[in-house]
Amino acid sequence: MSTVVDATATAEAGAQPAPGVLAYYPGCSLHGTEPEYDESLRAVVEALGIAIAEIPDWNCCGASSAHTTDHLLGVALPARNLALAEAAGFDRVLAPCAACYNRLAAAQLAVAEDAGLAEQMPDILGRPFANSVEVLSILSLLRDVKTTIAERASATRAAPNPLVGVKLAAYYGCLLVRPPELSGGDDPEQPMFMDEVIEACGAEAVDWNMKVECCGGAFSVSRTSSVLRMGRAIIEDARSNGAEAIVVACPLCHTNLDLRQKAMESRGEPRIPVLFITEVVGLALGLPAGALGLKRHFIATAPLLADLNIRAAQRVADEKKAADEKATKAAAREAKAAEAKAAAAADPATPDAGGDA
Amino acid sequence: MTDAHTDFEPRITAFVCNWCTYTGADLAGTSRLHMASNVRLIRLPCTGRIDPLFIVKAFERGADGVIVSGCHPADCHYTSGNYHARRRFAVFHDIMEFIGVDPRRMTFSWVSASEGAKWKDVVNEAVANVRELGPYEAYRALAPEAVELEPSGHSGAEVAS
Amino acid sequence: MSRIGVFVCHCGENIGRTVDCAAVAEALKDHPGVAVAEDYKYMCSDPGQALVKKAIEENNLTGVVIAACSPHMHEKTFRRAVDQAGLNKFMCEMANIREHCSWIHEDKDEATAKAIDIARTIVEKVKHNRPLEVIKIPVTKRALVIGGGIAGIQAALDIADGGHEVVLIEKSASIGGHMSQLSETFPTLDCSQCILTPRMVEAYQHPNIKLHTWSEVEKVDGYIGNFEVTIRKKARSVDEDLCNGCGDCQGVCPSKKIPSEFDAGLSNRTAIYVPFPQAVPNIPVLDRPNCSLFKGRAKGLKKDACGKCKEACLKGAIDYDTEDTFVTEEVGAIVVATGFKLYDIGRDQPEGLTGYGEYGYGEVPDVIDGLQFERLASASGPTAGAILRPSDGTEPKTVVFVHCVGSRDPEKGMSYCSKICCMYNAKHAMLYKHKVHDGRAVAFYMDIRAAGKGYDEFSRRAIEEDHAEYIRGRVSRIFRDGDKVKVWGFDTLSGEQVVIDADMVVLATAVRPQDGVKELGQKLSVSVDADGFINEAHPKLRPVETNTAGVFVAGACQSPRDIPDAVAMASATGAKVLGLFSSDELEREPAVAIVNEQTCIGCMRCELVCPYGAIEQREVCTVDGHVCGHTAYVNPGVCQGCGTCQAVCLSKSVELQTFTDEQIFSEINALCAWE
Amino acid sequence: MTSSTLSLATEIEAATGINPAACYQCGKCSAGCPMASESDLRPHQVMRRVTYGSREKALRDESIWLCLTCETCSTRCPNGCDPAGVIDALREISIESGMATMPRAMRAFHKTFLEQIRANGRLHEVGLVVGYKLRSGALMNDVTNTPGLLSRGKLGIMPDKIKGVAEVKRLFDKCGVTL
Amino acid sequence: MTDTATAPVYTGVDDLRRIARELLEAGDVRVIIGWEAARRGARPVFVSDPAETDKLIFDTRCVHNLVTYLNPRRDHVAELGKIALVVKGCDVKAVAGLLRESQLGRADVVLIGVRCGGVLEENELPAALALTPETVAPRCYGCDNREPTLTDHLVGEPQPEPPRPVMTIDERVAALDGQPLEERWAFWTEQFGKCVRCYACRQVCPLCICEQCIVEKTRPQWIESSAHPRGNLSWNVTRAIHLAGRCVDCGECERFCPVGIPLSLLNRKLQDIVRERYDYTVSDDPENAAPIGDYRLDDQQEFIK
Repeated sequence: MSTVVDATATAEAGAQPAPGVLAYYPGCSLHGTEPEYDESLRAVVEALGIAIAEIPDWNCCGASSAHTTDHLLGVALPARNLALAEAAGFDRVLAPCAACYNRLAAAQLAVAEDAGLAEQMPDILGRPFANSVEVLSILSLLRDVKTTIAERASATRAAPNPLVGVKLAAYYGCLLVRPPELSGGDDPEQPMFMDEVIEACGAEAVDWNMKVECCGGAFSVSRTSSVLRMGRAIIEDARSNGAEAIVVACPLCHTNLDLRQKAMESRGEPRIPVLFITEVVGLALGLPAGALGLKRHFIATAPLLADLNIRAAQRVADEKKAADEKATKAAAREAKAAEAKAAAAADPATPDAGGDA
Repeated sequence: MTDAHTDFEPRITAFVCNWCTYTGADLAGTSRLHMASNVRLIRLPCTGRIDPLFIVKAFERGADGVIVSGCHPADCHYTSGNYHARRRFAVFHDIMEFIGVDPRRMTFSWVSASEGAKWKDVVNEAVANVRELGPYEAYRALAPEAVELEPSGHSGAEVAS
Repeated sequence: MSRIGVFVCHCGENIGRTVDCAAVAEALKDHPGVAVAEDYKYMCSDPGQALVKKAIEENNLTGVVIAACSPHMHEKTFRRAVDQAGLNKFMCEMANIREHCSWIHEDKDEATAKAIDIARTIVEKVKHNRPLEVIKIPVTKRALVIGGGIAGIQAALDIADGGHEVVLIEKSASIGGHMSQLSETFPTLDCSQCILTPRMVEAYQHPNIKLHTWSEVEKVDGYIGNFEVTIRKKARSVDEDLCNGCGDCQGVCPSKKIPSEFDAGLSNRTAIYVPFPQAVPNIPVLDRPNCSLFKGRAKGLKKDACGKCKEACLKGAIDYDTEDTFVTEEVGAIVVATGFKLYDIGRDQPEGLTGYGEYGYGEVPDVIDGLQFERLASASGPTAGAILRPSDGTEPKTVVFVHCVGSRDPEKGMSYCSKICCMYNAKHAMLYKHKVHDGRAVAFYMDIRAAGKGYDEFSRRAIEEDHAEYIRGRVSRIFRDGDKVKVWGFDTLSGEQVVIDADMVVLATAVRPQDGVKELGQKLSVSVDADGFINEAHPKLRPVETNTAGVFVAGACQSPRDIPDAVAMASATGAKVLGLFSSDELEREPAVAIVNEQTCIGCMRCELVCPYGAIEQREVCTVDGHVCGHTAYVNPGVCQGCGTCQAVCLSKSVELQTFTDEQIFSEINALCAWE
Repeated sequence: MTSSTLSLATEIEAATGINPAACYQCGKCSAGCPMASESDLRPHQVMRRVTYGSREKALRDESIWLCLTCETCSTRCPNGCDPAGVIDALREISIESGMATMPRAMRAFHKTFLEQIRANGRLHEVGLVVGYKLRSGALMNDVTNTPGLLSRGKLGIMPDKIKGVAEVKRLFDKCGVTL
Repeated sequence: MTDTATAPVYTGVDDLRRIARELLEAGDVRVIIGWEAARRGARPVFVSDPAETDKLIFDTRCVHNLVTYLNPRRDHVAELGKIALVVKGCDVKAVAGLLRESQLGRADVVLIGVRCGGVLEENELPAALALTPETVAPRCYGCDNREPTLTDHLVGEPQPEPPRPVMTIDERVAALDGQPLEERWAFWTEQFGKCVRCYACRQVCPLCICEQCIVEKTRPQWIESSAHPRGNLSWNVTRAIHLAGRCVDCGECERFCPVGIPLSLLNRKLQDIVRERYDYTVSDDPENAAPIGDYRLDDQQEFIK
């Protein structure tokens, strides 16, 4: 339905975006510590033909610092971005960073539920604000197009889909499922919407226990010790349930599990790569690893990718072998059948010709 | 407006159900809760029995205000009488307001058998509201002649017994 | 012209203090239609009543107004007196000048003026009172008991022993209910079946009890004393008279993998089955949806896929072609005892509940509910009483019992306390410790609610003697961790987080009303509360009656109940029913509505609003008998006198006898006599 | 004392619509709290403090600053109490009433974080880390990581400043947040 | 505006006549009740002779709601034998009303529906059939039943929304609502003051079905029968309330009112009330239960203390 526009374009205020174009709110982390998320996301939406355009002059959502210190500020900062998107004529904002999504959606909810707040806002923001924009998480966006992803992932192509059969642990953390109103209608205790996308990519989403446990989020810098403790539990559970990589949709989770994983090592086990869901989808769609920022990770993704490619190649070979055998068998059967037919025709008294001799 | 009517004693007719509000009013009595003496009760089995005509008639006969009160939702002695009443009252309340009857002259309330104190408040509040609004001259002015304040014996023929 | 007597009571000082009673009487003397008006110190005293009677006779009064206390206080008293004096008692009304006047005002003039108004208003009303006769209704002295659990059995036995016929119907194949599934019972730890089975048999063999199992209520018509109940006897495929309960059919049935309801899914049964060995009656039913023969028929196979049980049955009792049949029973009273079910811990929550994702939706095989533990602990259970965990049949060394799953949880479950869990959890912990001496029993609780004879001692025993570890705190998460079940809890008393690697977890899930109670309630026009439990008529004073006269309620269908409560309630309903049957006729106040067939046009708005289904359409015939229209008809036996019909009648063609339009109209008019 | 604690509960109810009195101390929140093992006041105990006990104790307690607002407690609370919301409210009140005892590291973090936003409209990690280190004194933390971050293009050297900085500053003032 | 406007083409009159003829010839019905052209405008006509079915017309003059002839009070009509009735979308709602209140069996009547895109306010205008903001019946604006479902036959082409009248009923109601209480009171008491108690509103209403109207009831006499402001108010309010959730907005009461009381404003207000409070709009589906006589546990009760 929507046309591909220059995904890097920044919508100018006032200029009406083409219908279906999503406002894009990258948030600071995607501009800073987690550029691979931004890269892979842009690559993926472009490949999927989803048009996005960055909100003009967006500001930081305030993350946890704002709302832990001042409720109003925690609403106002995200609200400004919603107001900007509104002014630029968007009706939906895509916020890939789980923290940003959570703050934007929470602000949207708070203003919708509190008339008083709604009244204050325009004054605080110094601009009109009708709270008319819907906030989308990357997961609900991808879930909506999962059939497309599945088709593209299973399509035969030169380089086979490396993800088939790989065991991935979908890690939601807090911000995508809590408070439950923000969990996109999915079960906040046992969410499946990331698993669904992973399955659509041809990979296998493992059943594990730490899906929605907290990784320590905002304490990454200020209380690293806690983050290590929590991260370790998550990594260990993923590993013990056979996951080959953990998939996240949150830069904070990524920082904590990727950058800090080394520090968590207790028994020097093999490290487990932490991929963004967009990187996974990108691979499934056959986008080059380079375009997905896979090189930027602290836990190297190269070994896993190499392994996957080998497995994929092997798989293709096996399938071909199986197919050939099948074909030969079928041919043989047909020949046999033909013979039998001929025989039957020659001798009408054979029972299977129906006559009761 | 307000002080102009401090000397005026409103006449308020209350239509109450037997099981909750009438009993609640009894409780107000047994608890000796003093309240304004401007309200006269008409006991009915259930708010479900109350026809908007009662209220119209009360105004016709010179009431300055009315109170309609019964069991809280879900408490109805007859399980659903008050639910049906609630709809009729809502429609009546809105249409009367539309033709210019001040809704403050019509008090609707749920008063349970245990809410003697609430009944007292409902009564005093209704009296205060109507006192502030003043006598319902506007309605009385509709009468063919000034409302006669004598008991009207001829209210339909009597049943010979 | 009416001749009304007005009698003003001083009620000692109660009225006299603030109301000038003499003045009231004086004022009423000249009121049109008043023949005599007197005041007296204590109108309700014998001399007071005598005074009223005398006045009636001397002035041959047509109506009486007692200006005194609330009708709720003395209406009966004075109506009796009036009746004795030969005047129809419904010609007497109370003018409430005490609760509604003398007690709530201080200024004597004000109060007196108001008292006069009140008296006048009631006089105007009485002018329009009509002499009425009490309604007499014949009583059919048979009772219907719905539900064959312990409550139903008890009620049925009590009524039957009282000498009246009882029809006992049970939805499932056998009576016994949940109690038959229990292992031992608190607080005495006596074997459930040992005390229940004899009662089941007694009920089955009682000459006054007619038992319909595998049956449900289809339709209920009529009213107190005169119900007509249609019962659906579901096709059993087994002739109850021919069958001798030998069980050969079960032996040969090829479909053996059907989860047993009796064993709460912990064992399997055959398609044709007797739910449990002690079942009453010991006659199997054929579970058609699970029978290969009927599955075949459903698929439209020409030839029957099976027929083994029929071949095996020497009595020829099995017939695959039986249909549901309907029997009608005339009864005078109905006891509802449909019992409870447990909150389903599974992911599918048909009733829009969320279930417990944090507890793995019971999809972890070794997370079970209380009823399943009962079966594990029961000698007649799938493990013959050995505590073995479902996943691998090993003996769990650590068992966690979680209280309040779905109870006291407005967010995900029920806001109410399920009442029995604290006790049966203590029991479970004990039973487990008695069987697995080296085992560890951990219970997570919020509060221990053990009110009842010997109850607290019992739960203390679990802690002090059997050393169950009680931890005060709700569990946050339960998940599978290898072959263990991880339980994350918190001990709010020591303030420590608690993580337990359990082998098995038992969730005490909430007690909920049995399926279909709402529908049954509608058939009986009995209301259910927000949680689906049947509403009693009054929470304190009429705990086993319902708002529909003649329908009573016993056991866990009214709210969570343990066995002693359920039995006590059942016996209470028994007493109520026997009381109802003690006379041949019921007397009712004539507070009923009557339709004026001259003006009724049969729009049936009244039928829509009648809370009791007392109104039906009746055809009107011409003299030569052909139908020329229809009107509404109010069944005086069912009508309870709310008058809602009259308020919605556009042409005022239905009239409530005790609160007629004319009475109310006159009251409204009279109120205009204020100074 | 009682009156003041009462007012704390009511203050919170007024501000957030959450009624702390609805907490029946079941402890499910604390059972699932990822920080419970590190903080001396767990969610259910915070709820208790709010409804009963010293207002000052409640506001001065460091634990309220150890909440990650992961909202596990609020999601699982059987009685809809929303401990996370209450803790948020507590933090705000404690700052207003000058009783905040946020650990140095954390204050430093939040302060720097918000200053960054106020100054640039966006967060600038380098700025954040530098400013944070100066405040917290945790000068050596993450030093090992910094080169890695740079080499992976994860730390822009120049702050990323938006046009509407003035707007954002005004917004801070309007919210009465002074740093 | 007026002169440029052209009359909507209400095709299907031929079908109408054919169906009518066939029904009569087949003896399925004894009489067809429809409209015929009159010297001024149109008027109801009873056709029992197949030959006369060509009299039948349908155009913007056909304002009458013929369902009033099914009103049980008019048993003389019923005596004619089985009836086929020509109905517009609004009229057919009234049939649904009669079915709902079991005043009629669906089999007792044949309904020939005509697709209507609005009629004239006054059917006595000089010939011009054109619908203009000045001439269209305001109630037709926003009609939600231009495709009746209850009918046995439906003739004519689908019709567009009629032109927006100079002032819609909703606008007039809103205007009144905007005024202070005293002025509303003054307005209505003046209007009701004009009432001469001829009860034409009742006689013509297809849903005033009572054999004995409340106003004729004397024991007690709730509503004073003589024409003075007090009784008039009671009467008009009661009439309106009795139609709450039942009125189909066919406008006949107001059209027939000899003194021009704007009854449609009362009726519309009541429609608004039941829609806003109970999300109910009267339709031509007999199954759709009326709001009075029904309830929800969570009905609004903001006006109750």
